[in-house]
Amino acid sequence: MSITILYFANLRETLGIERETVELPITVQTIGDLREWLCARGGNWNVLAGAQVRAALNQVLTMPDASIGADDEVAFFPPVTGG
Amino acid sequence: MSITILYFANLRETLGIERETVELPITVQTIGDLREWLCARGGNWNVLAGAQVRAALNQVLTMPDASIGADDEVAFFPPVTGG
Amino acid sequence: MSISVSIQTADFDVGAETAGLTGLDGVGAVASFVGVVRGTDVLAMTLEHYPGMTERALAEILQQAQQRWSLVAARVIHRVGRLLPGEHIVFVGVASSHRREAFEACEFIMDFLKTRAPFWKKEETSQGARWVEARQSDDAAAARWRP
Amino acid sequence: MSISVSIQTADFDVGAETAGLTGLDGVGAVASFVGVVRGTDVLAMTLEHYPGMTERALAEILQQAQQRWSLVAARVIHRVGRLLPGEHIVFVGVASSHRREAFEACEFIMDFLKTRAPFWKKEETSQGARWVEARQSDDAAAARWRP
Repeated sequence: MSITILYFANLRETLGIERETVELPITVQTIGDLREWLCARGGNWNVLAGAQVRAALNQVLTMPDASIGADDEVAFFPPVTGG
Repeated sequence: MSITILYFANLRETLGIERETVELPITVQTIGDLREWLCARGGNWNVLAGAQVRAALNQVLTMPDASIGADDEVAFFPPVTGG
Repeated sequence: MSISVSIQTADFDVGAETAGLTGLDGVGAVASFVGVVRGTDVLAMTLEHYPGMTERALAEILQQAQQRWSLVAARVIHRVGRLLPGEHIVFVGVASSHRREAFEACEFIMDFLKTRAPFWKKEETSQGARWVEARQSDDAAAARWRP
Repeated sequence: MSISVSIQTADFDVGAETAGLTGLDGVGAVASFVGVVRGTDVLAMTLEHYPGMTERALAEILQQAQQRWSLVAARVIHRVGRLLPGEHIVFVGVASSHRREAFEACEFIMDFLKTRAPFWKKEETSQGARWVEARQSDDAAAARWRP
């Protein structure tokens, strides 16, 4: 299935990408799986393994065990610092 | 000695006076004495005996045992309701 | 730390007052409060005060806030005279580096203004005029700040 | 209860925003907060956000405030893009009948905005640019509101 992934702030800068649409292998079922799969790209991608990295699923903060569905929007970002 | 007395809000309305300068008898030494002395005028003046009545001495909230001096400014008023 | 108190019949300009606080050096946070005449059953309200004592009491409240929190500036404006529903009564604005101090000091100032500053409200209603009674909840609010 | 959220690059008018709250029926109290770029060592600040999620997160925070307190209206404006020292970052305004609800809800909204709304700040300093780190004190502030 295909999903959209967004990257914000220092993650966006480190990875040099702000948005991509990817076709997931069948083994990637959860946010945690997705993170591991992206880290396996090597190079800077292990920045996503950081303990501080947050994830949102369809624009709501989510946890590693959340299941991903077709056409979902997933985002990775550091702790927020607005206000 | 001579002092100035001010009355505010419902006390001013009930007494029909907002300010007076009075010559105190020697027996009136404290705020409590003054209150009793004014109540003794009779008529509406016993409004000053109310438990809710507050007093200020020289523009600072005060207590019945505070001593009054020459040319002091004393005020009587109900609990405040600003803001 | 700059503190400022105004007692006036004229209205105040919330935008200009806030800009006077946000524009100061070192300010990251401005908390403010505006009190308004509520229209429910009230046709108008007249505010009386004790000139001299009012300014003194408010300055003392601001000085206490300044001792208790790290503030850049604090400003109080209180109107007196006859006010209609929807009109401004009071403005309290507090500027500081961080939001927590600004919020706490602003609420502290309002709680003490309500219980210590010599203002009295008389309401005009369809049943006639009446002096507003002090509320016990205001005394309780001020008592929360005891060290 | 009316709630309203704006994310914008343009500045906001504190006077007009406050007037939009004080003018509503039944309002006796408006508490508001303005956050400002502090100049200490910072030459400029760029705010990035997650369009879509930001509005959703802020609306949810306002709805939680509405469930917790009796409010007439609440408004949040957050700027994004590049801002200079002294410029406004955020406005939070809360209107209610009485001051306590307005103060508490305004501080609650700021505490959750700081820890839940997807904004990120990058500061430009004389030593170069750096992403601002989240502060533990903000997490602690939000945790105070647990029922």
